[in-house]
Amino acid sequence: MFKELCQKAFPKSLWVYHTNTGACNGCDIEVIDVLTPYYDAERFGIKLVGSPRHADVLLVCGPVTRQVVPALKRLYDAVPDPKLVIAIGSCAVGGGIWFDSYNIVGGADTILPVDYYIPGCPPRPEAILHGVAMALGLVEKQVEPVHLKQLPDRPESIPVESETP
Amino acid sequence: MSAQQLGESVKQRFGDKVISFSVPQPDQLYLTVTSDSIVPVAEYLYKDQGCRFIINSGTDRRQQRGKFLITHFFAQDKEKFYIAVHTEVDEDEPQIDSITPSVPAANWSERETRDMVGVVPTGHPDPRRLVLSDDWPEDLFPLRWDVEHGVKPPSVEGVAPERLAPPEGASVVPIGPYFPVLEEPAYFRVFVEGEEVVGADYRGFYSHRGVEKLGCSVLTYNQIPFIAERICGICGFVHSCSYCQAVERAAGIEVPPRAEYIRTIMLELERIESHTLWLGIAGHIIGFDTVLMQTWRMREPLMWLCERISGNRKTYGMNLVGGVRRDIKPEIYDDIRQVLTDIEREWQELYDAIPGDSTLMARLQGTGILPTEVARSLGAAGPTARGSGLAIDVRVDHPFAAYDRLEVTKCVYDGCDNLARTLVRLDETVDSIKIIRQALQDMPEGPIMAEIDEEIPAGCEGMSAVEAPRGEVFHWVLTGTENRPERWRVRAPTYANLQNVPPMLEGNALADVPICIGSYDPCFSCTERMEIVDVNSGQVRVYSQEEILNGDYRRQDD
Amino acid sequence: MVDADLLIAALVLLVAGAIITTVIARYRRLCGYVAFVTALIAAIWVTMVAWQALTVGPVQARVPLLTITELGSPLLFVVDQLSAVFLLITALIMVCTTLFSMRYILIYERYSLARYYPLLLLFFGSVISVLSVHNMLFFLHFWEFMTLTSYVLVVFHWVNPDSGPAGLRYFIATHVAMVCMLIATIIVYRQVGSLEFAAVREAIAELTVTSPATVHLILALFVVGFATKAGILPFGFWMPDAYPAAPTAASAAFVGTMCKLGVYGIVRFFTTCLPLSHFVTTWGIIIAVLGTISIFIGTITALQQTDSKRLLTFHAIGQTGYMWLAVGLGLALLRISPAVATLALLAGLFHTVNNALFKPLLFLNAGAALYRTGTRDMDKAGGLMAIMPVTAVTAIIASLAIAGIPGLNGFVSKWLIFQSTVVGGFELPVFVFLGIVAIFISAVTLASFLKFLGMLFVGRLHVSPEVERREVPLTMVIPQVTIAIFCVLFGVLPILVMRHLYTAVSAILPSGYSPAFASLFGTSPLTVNLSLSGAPAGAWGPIVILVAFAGCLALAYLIFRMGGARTREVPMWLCGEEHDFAEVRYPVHSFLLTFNRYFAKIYPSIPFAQLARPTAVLKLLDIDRWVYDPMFRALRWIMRGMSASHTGLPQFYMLWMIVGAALAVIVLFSMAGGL
Amino acid sequence: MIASKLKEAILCLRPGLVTLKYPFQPHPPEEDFRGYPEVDADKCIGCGGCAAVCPARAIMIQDIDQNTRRIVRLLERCIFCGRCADVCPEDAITMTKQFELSSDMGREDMESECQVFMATCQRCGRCYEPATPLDRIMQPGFRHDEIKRGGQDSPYEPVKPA
Amino acid sequence: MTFAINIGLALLLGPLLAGVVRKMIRARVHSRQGPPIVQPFYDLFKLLGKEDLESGPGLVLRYAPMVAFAAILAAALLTPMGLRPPLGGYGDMIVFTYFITIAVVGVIMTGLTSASPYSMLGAGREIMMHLIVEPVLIICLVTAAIKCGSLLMWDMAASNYVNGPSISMVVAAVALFLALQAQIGKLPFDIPEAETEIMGGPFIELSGPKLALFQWAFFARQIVYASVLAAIFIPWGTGFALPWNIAAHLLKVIVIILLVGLIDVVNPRLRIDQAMTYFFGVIFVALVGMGFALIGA
Repeated sequence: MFKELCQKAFPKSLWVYHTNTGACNGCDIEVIDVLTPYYDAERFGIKLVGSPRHADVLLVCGPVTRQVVPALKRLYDAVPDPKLVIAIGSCAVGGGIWFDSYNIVGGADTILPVDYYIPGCPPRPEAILHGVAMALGLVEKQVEPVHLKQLPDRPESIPVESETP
Repeated sequence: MSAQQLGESVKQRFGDKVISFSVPQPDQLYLTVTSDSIVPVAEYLYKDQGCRFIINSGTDRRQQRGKFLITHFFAQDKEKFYIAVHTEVDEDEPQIDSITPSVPAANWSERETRDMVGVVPTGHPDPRRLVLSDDWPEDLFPLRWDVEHGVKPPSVEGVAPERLAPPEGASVVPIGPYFPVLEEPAYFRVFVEGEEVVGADYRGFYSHRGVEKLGCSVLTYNQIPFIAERICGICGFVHSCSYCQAVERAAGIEVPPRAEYIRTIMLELERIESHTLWLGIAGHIIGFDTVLMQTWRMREPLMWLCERISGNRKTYGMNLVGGVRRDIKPEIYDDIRQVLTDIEREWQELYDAIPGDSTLMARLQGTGILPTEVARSLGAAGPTARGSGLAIDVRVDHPFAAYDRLEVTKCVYDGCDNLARTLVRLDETVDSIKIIRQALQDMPEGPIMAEIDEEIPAGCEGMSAVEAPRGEVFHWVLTGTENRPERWRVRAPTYANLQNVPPMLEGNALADVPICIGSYDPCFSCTERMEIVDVNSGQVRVYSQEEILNGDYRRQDD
Repeated sequence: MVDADLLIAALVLLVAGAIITTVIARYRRLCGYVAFVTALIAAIWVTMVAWQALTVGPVQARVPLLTITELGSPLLFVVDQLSAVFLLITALIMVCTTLFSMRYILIYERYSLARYYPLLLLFFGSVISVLSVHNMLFFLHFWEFMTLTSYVLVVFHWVNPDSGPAGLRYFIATHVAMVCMLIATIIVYRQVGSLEFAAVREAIAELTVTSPATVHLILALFVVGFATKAGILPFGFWMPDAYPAAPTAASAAFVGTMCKLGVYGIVRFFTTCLPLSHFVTTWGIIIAVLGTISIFIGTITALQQTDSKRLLTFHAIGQTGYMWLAVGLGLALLRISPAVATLALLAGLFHTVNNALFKPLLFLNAGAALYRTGTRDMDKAGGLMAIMPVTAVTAIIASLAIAGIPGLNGFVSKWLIFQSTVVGGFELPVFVFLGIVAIFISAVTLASFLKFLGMLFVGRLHVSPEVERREVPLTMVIPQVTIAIFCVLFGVLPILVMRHLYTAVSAILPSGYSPAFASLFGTSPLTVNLSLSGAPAGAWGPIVILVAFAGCLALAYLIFRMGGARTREVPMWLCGEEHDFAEVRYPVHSFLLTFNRYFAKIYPSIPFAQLARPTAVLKLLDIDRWVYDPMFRALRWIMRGMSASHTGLPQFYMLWMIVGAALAVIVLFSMAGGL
Repeated sequence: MIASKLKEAILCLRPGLVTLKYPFQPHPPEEDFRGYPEVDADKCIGCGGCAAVCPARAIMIQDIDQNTRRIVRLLERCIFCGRCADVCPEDAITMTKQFELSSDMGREDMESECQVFMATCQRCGRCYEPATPLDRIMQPGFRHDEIKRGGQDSPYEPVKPA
Repeated sequence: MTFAINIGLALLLGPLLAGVVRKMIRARVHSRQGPPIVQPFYDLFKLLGKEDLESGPGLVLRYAPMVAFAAILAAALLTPMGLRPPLGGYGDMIVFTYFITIAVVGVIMTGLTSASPYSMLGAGREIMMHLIVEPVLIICLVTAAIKCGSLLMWDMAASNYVNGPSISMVVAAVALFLALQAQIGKLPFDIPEAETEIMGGPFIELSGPKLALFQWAFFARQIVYASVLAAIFIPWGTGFALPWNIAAHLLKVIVIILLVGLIDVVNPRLRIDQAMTYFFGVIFVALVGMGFALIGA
């Protein structure tokens, strides 16, 4: 019974360790912005912690550069289970504008198992809150793959059935 | 003496060692000297003429001329011009005399040039690798034209980086790469005895993303402003603005005055954003979260305002070569004024509260002392320099955009400590509000984008500096074919400021280290945009304070 | 029924053991067994005598061993309750240190054991003798004998460059003190012509009327003498050098017995040899203040040490200060408040007993660490819990005991001391301030021992690769565990110990002086309900509180297990980069450096060491060279010769004793002759 | 000191509670916000101008056959600069105000594809007149077959989830 | 029943009040909405269910959190919380202070065992803070003891209630309040933990249930310290009839904790040397109070 209680408490208290893997600071600043009065993520029990040992969530901003890869792996290992990894910003989602640079490994998911993706450059604080709320099950996902097709005989587009994950 | 006079004086002094000099615009002096005379010329400029070293750059011109082009950039602040000293070295013998022994500020950039294009600075006091990652191959120089931009060498396990050992009796406290108050990865090895810092060592370049390579190999002139903007997420506009100005200078494009005013307004808005942000972070660093919350609450309407003007809260995407993409619509003027008035009122209250707050003063006053002479020799920039009594401000010294038509005050304090740097930023914010008000009032009507009919010719060069919230941002563009620059060199202010950190940390309490580092408002992503990490050598490079300072500076009181 | 003859038998046995161990010194292991068995048997006999004295009443030898008629001084062994308490401690320490020595001393491969075991046994013999004579002359004789034997033990490790100067400093300091006591004795003897304690009392009683200044002089000389031995600052300056220099087992023996004799001497002298007068009050306050100075300086300085044994030695100074504070308080209030005086003396004695348990234990712990790692520098070794769990656990017990953590013995005595300072403060407010210093320093002690534990025992293993990764041998573990058990036992059942100590205290005070035990400490067998003047003043019920604490622990455990968390081993988090542990290990001197800076100069470097500076007087003042060195060389030469021939060394010291005695006798004679 | 602290506290209390109710109440962005770039497939003529100017090279072109041109957009790289919308000659791309793009699927959700029927206008680079001459020169690097999902060929092993 | 009251107050009121401070004080000064009041409980329960990472030798590290937790509870059992403390007859103020010390020892041992440079720094700072703050508590309690002639905490509370306020007690109360901030680890004196300097100091290596125990112990510690201040130095309400004395005590505790929360939120963290200088001053104030008590004022 107590075990269930402890599990239930998990989404109500997400302690966040914020990681920059080579980002430009834009996302980092918006992540901090989410904690400030107008957005106040602490409403959802979210707070920033200083040691990965205390963290439940790893927020990854930025494209993963070669130099941070070992540190990032160690960091992931230092977070106790259960843990979430959220990639914030286009860079962390898919490498962003840097995806093919020589020193970039790619998005966060090339190194870590990422649970949630929040694209944007940088994502608005609301977008980050939306992603977090989605992780908490408060809101629905709003994106899906789009497949449009013009047909030679029928110029109006019809959506192709979307691929199911 | 003016740029022309200086050029002549150099020519006279060094005779045929000076191959040529030109002054395309009164604020730009290009010198070409032989490779054996680079050190005396640099010494003459730095020591005799009082010029400030900015950065150097290496360009692979083997395709065009069979040589590497090394360029040292200096600024003559009193006479308001920039100097580029070109030197060519043979491709068979990629070596150049190091100027670091005479110009300490050149330390990092010379090593960076070695890492990136493989031109070795001979006689460099600390010839270790600077930028590339630990497992990057030693003989692969990313900025050479024949190296593909997307080359990804295999990873190497177990590369043991070479690090500076702590002094006897001290232990190492690693600050970073992941440290809560460093928003970005950077690795300071702080040597402590008890709580006192007795030395420091820095390994950075975790955020090196290879911007310059992308700019020179994949992107076109008008794609680069967007990537330049993403050099730094806080002061991105500064970079795109500086880049565009450099290209405009190189191509001789006249930017419409309205676009200049818009750039000015955005730069100043960005400065306010950045300084409020910094104040909040500084408060957070010393555990004063209320400061963080309240300053960021003040800042938020400004972010909304920027979103309204530019379509995004940050990385506005406004700049293109030749002007700006979006106009500031007259109906927003009043909103801007309103937001500024609100910020000014609250900022003034904050300003009044700080001197009475003894606990806050206790943390800021007398900590993180950076003496004026160190700041000068290591080329500090921006509020860091101005907090140490160096009156340099690009907006006044080398006016750009619309600043020559606006009233700008240099905010200089000579306290040299964290408090001085704080006060500089507080003052500048107030000043920025005044500048924006004035700019809004004076803003002329007209187009916002220059008409560009011809392609940009290859082989032209342009220098441009912009005063970022953290100091002087410097861009140099050498135009090329295929609608992209042949070389685009960026210097961010933190690049210079960061070299000042280890000497400043010494003697402070460990508890003050975060706020000391924070007081520079370091932006590692700016600094590390183009440094590359050498993956194959199996070695990490670090620099000690002595190495950085070339052994000629010690704290007086020890 | 046993009597003091058994005590004499024990002494004889010890001397015999000394001779045998000298003879068989070449058989290093056998030598240890012999010493241990001798010590064990002697300890059992001493314990029997002491126990009887404590429970039944004073035990006296039937006939004096020796009588010097001219001085009217029979060598009569008497064990009263006070002596018994100290004898019991001595017996325990004797067994534990000899057992510990068996393996420990083998690390000194190149040193002859003829300079170790015989002297150790003789040292214990002299301690026992000092504790059981009631005659000033023999008291001083045995005192001197103890000094000499311990001196040789201090310089045992003579190759060590610190050893010689440390020994010299010890030798000179204690002999200056000896001279002081001798002078005082002479003055007393001139007054009454006898050196029995009772006679001394009469002499001083006379002097209080005729010449108060002389009384002050006598008291001052004795206090200096005892303070020097006990290590009370500023007279105990030799201690921080001498104790670490000796083999650790010997250091443990010193700190468990010799150091405590300073307290014994004070209590004995001021209660038995001194009439109740305002002198006692004055000197009580002086003693308490001296004690507090030692507490403060000793412990604060301990906090700055990086050498484990040196750290412990400074704590020995500090802890002795506690005893002096309590004893001084008790003496100061003797004329004012019998209840508080009894309480304070009892507290002082209890702390002495406790200290004689955990302090030697700490030395043994440090010795075990030294045995295993070969270094006393806490920067070079650490995290030994991983390889020496038993030692580490006993070290934790001892450290927490000395820091006064409830449930262990140190707490009870510190609690009593603190109670008595507060209650005594109602009479003499200065004691409240001394008490505040004491309790503050109690926290400093804790800090210091957390550093000791944190650096040496708990934490990550940090030793040089050649160190053997296992627990120390059983003969070294057993003594540590034994003493640790006593520490816990005395902590949990303080009231039982206190009953016996009460007997000792009330016996040395005038009969009917002390209030009844029950009126002081309540009637409960488990709880100390301290009540003075009727109202409850304080309470400590270890059993009840510890049961409650255990309950809380159980609750904590339940909560801990509640979520069913799994465990996983991970490397240390160092912000992402990899580091060598040796590089990021926090050095000992850095620990608490900010605090230590405030008190950096509190323990002045001793001018003694700086004497040899000016070249002109260098040779003259270089006592090392022209006094000590030749003497030491001669000594060494003799020792070598003797150990080579397997004989003679104890006798040599017997000779010293006889010469000393003769000297004293001559002096006294000449004085008796009306010089 | 106490006075200044009290003053600070009062200063801080003055603005009152400013927290927005988002995500329980919408908080739409400002008028010209550059959010999700929406493509009107009907208007698209497949000229590829968007792909040519995209700084992030997130838009890629692939000619499947003579008649069909496939335009793939990878939102995972998009930096929302709006250059594609600027240069689109048919205004087929609009920057919407949609910013709630979070996903738990990553790339799968981030892809959008548009197949354009090119019957009348194959190789249509000619139809497209870029905004400035600077954009005129065609670059390598926006062709699907050149970039693909470039950048994902990491030399490092990813961490496996427990 | 008093057992249940004391333990219950410490275990439940502690986190609850922390939640109230976070929402009503901290968030309000930050102009934001703040977390739910029961957020500390969410945090604790979540931590209890998380993985327990071990980075050093196990024995001490495993039990130190439990010992600290139990020690605070034991101290709570010795503290008067409106009623005679359940174990008041078995331990006096010295026992109380030593149990508080055991909790500190638990923290320090954790730091020392973790052996990371940050935790060692944190442990060192914790010790130094303890060294410099503990005397204030002791001197203040001794002042009360001198006033009432007994070291039992309930006697002090009762006697101060009967005798009414005096100069010495007021000075002592002020000194204790000045030290309270440090005793319960709030800004400007959260130096040992210093999240932004040494990342939680002694707790940097702890995760899951160990961290939960420490956090819970600290929440309880707030109540214990506030109760000492409220019961002994502000004895108003102690003599009321049964439900009312507890209510009065609760009211005092809540006011104290809220005040502490307010100070917490308008101060930056001081450096350890600055804190020590400050506390030398506070000790002096406390000694003045004791001086008054000794001369009977």
